[in-house]
Amino acid sequence: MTPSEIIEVLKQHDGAGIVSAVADGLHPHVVVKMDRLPAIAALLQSDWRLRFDLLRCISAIDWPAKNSIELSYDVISTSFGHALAVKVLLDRANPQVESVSVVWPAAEWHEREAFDLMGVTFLHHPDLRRILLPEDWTDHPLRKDYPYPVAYKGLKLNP
Amino acid sequence: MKEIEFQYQSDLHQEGEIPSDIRTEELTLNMGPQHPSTHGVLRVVLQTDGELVLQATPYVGYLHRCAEKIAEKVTYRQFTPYTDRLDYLAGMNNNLGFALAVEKLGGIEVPARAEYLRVIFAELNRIASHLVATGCYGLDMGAFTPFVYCFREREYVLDLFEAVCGARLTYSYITIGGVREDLPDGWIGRCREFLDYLGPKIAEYNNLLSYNHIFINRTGNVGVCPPDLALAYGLTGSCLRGSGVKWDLRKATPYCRYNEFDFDIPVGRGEKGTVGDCWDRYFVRIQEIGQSVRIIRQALDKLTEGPTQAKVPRAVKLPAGEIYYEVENPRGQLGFYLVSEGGTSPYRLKIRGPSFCNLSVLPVVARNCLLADVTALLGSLDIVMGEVDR
Amino acid sequence: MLERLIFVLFALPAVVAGVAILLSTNIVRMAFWLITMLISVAGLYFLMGAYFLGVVQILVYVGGVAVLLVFGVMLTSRQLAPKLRPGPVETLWLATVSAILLLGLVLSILRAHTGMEPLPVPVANSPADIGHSLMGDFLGPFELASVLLLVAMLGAAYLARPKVPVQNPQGSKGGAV
Amino acid sequence: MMYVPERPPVEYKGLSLAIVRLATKWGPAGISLLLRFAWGVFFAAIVVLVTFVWAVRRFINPLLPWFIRDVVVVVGLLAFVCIVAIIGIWGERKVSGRIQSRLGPMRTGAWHGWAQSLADGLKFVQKEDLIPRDADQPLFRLAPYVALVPAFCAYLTIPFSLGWVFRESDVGLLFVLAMLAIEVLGVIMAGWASNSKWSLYGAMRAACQLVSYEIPMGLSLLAVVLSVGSLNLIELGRAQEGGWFSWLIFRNPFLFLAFFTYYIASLASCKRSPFDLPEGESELVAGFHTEYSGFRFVMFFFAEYVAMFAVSALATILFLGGWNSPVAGLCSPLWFVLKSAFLVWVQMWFRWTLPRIRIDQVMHACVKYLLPLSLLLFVGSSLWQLYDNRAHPAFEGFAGLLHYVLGGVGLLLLGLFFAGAGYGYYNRNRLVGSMVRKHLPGA
Amino acid sequence: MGVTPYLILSAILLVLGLTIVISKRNAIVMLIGVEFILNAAALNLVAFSRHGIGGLAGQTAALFVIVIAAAEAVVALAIFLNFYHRIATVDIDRGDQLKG
Repeated sequence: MTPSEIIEVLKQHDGAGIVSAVADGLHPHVVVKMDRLPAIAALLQSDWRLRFDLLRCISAIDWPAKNSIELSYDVISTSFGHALAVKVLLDRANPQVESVSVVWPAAEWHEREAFDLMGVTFLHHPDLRRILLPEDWTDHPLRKDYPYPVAYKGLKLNP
Repeated sequence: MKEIEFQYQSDLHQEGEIPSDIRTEELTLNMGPQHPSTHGVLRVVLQTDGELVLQATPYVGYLHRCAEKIAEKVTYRQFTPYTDRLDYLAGMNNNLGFALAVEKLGGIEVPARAEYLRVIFAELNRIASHLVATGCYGLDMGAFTPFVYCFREREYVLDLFEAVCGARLTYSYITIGGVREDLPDGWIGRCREFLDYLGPKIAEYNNLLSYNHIFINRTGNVGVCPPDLALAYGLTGSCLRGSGVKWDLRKATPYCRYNEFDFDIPVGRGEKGTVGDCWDRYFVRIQEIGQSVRIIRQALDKLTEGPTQAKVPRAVKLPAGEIYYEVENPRGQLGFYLVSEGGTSPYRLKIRGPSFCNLSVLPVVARNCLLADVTALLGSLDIVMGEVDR
Repeated sequence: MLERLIFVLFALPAVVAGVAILLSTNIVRMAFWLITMLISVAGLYFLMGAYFLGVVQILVYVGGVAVLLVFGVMLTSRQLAPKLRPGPVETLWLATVSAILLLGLVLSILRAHTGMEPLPVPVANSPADIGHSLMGDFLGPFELASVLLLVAMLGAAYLARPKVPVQNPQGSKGGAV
Repeated sequence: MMYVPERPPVEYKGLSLAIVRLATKWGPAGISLLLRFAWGVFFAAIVVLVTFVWAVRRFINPLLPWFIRDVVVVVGLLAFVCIVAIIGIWGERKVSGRIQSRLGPMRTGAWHGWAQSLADGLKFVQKEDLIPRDADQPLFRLAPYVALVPAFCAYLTIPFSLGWVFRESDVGLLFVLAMLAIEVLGVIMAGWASNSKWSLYGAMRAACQLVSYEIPMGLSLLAVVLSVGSLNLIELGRAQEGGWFSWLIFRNPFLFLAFFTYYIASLASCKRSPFDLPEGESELVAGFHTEYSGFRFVMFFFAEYVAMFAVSALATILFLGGWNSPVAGLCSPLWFVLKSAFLVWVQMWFRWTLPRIRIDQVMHACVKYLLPLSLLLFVGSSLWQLYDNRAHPAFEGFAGLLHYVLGGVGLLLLGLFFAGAGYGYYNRNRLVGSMVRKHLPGA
Repeated sequence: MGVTPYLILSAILLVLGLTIVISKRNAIVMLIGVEFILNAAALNLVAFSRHGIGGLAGQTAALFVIVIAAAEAVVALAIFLNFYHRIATVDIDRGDQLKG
């Protein structure tokens, strides 16, 4: 299926949940409402026409200008070979979204990474801990306004 | 929701009877970060009851080098060397993935010769990487000799790389717009000689290790990862194919003219046990070496004369936009999510390391197995910590 | 003279081992003290010319029973260590009883057997002789002992059998080599 | 800002100053001198040892009181055991090198790096003596001795030839087995005392495996004992005089198989690959000796090679004719050492070829296969002996024929082995492939 | 050297074994005490055999003692491990229920 067909299917099922859609270009995607994400994820995974069974990546992008954090769920179907991205826009001050690890268990670690590096909180995540940084790290370094640490545990760092 | 998720979910939180005869004191065992068979600085915390592992929890991040943060500070060209350090056993493939992502976003056309050269080097590096995986797997299983043999063969691949770009581990050879240098004189002959040499050696490894009775007993039926579980946890590459899913980006979404080549996708068939056991994952790699040899032969035949580099300015400037681009690395799909705001450096670069996702299945598969099986499983997932931690 | 020296050399560790077990609170150490005692007793058997017995003592006791004991200790120890040191009243009581018992035993030994000297030539005790003895005079006990061993083996296997229906740990169905 | 621990400057005074000066000035030179000429020292030591033993036996023995003779023999045995371990360790490295298309140690000593073990020994002696803080100190210190000393004691009743034995004993065979059984304790002790979980796992695996494999090992040996009727190792050796076909391994089919069950069980009891789980380096780091370093580690290392040779020596005496030559009449301790060394070499060959077995497979292999098989061989061997004693003419003819058939099979196996080795050697250039050949020295 | 030293040693071992069995509450340590008692008895038997009473009977009986000790240790250990399995301790005072 082409991206536009996929978006058609999605709109049929849950037209209200979809904010906008880009069907052409290098990165076809749909932007969905935050609270509709789990339902749409389940639809993508289980609909017989779509069958997006492989969650490739969850990327978090910080947009201070738009005052939002964008999550991009890149999925692909190993049965049909078509790909799509699902995006949600979160409030930058309090980024919270429902976890999709029930739909794709692979999301577990990706979401932990987004939590660790970008500070997005995933609700109902089975084990939301820091993954790459030490447990006692305080900030989320992939934010654009991340203050460069000057010292770590009493050790001064070179700028 | 589908029933398989519920099954895994319930499996995950299962607190049933422990299938053991004599219950003994439970131990918490810290496997790593300094351990011979965690392939780097992985730490796995094992809850064990005697030899039985009740739970294995991986802890990663010991090798975190902020690659994604660095990417936002350097130019596109400057980031190519950083990709070498992701999966340091497959530098060429990483270079290729990044270069392709940038080229697609920038609309850069790569000359034909460069495309074929990219295929040749990506496949050679796949051979080298799989040789390391095979040898180290033997080492994990307690057989030291295959390791030395595999590294001997890998040396020849590295010699070929050295001849063309001077480096043996971090190549930065495949750059944005093509490849950095053309082949030196006589390189093609040496490469063909190596391919002729490697063929019979694969049979030798099969005799020595793959079909060894002890090896089969150690790996067959161990660490079984059924296809739906593999897909659910985002396994890719030889781990996914070992689970019997015929999925290869080189066939599914061909890049670099992979559609011109004739090759097969080996999948695990459960020859020595169940589909998706450690032996299957291991053997898929062995077969992929043979397929890579096939591809390289064809690419050498097709290699045309011409430039090896597109006309790309020194400071690459990309238009605003975004792309998610994946290539088939030896360990799975390496993805780059590239967001550009129109400058000379990425606004955001997210790297999807295949080992990162492959490793995430460990706690599920390594439940109720034996201590030695954890080693077998880790070896068969073939992780590289440089890519897990980035 | 030399025999006396060797006797002391073996008897002393055996006694020390016993005392050490009484005073110790570390179970694994106790097991190793037990091994000391067993090897010392084996040495005494050698001293008395019972070579076969001495070797069997080491082979079965040290190589089998003691290793099994240490294994059991390692499987169960550490947590919830049971009381290993008796209280003061108990100690007093124990010491009195033990002292009286020991005194009585030693006194009776001293009165009963003064001046029994070893045989000039040890009894013929080659493995062959012991075998003949087992197959001759002691055939009944020998058979009984073999039945006992069988029962013990079955009993141990029964006691250690899986209590829950074992779902095979991964791969153990292909476990044969 | 980096944390630099303050280290007080070391001050040497008086005698210690003199020693340090001497060591820093002459130490390296002395060591290199020793290593350069060590091969001469080494072979001279062997020649002196053999001559010495011969002279003692020939001239001095009748004159001396028994205990002096004993002391001399024990010292000789100790020297032999040390040489066995040193050559074994060097040999292992050479064998592994050859198997892996490497050369192995080549530098130390003039000829094929033969002094590598000596150099390593020197290095280990100089290393810092580390004991983990939370280790059980006395047991930790004791364990290496408990592992090494019994392994050495096993040699006290092993005859090298007729009369070349410290003590001839009626229970010699059982004594050797008993001593090898004590060695387990050293391993368990080390594993427990280290207070490391990896070591503990190694110790538990060792306890499990070694106790289980003692049974098939003993049963296979008892099959031999039954057909000879003695536990005396000298008697057992004497029963095989008369060349290749009178070796016990060829006496009947049960003994032929018993040799292999014994050899497999002995691999397990020496913790050799594929049964090297107690120290399986890819699973348990180094198993029971994870925390050991320096000289204590050397003792475990020594114990391993000493025990390897001991079990091989036992196999040689019980199955392969001991000190008797394949041709009748040429008995010599040299034959004994040669055959045992061959078996040790086979152990090394296994180690560098096979992967490691898992613990449940180890137990399965023992309880389900090796134990019933060795029991069967034991019963079969005793029945065979029963018929042999009856001396029925028909059976005698059959037995005699089978006897030669088995001997022929043995010859064939040996011939095949040497033929294979020769083929490999003469085609070594072709077998390694074109690319390797180019890199071979002299290409 | 007569038989007396052996008998006295065996008496000491016997009393030590008894004391261990009585004073220690740990099942495995009690097993150790029982081994002491059995060894004391076997030592006695062998000593008498050496000193001319009963011929080879003493040694044969000692052999039986070793065999029985082995059997006893195996069964006892299996019981203790079961015990441990049920109530997670080897303190025999805790085993005060008839039903696990």
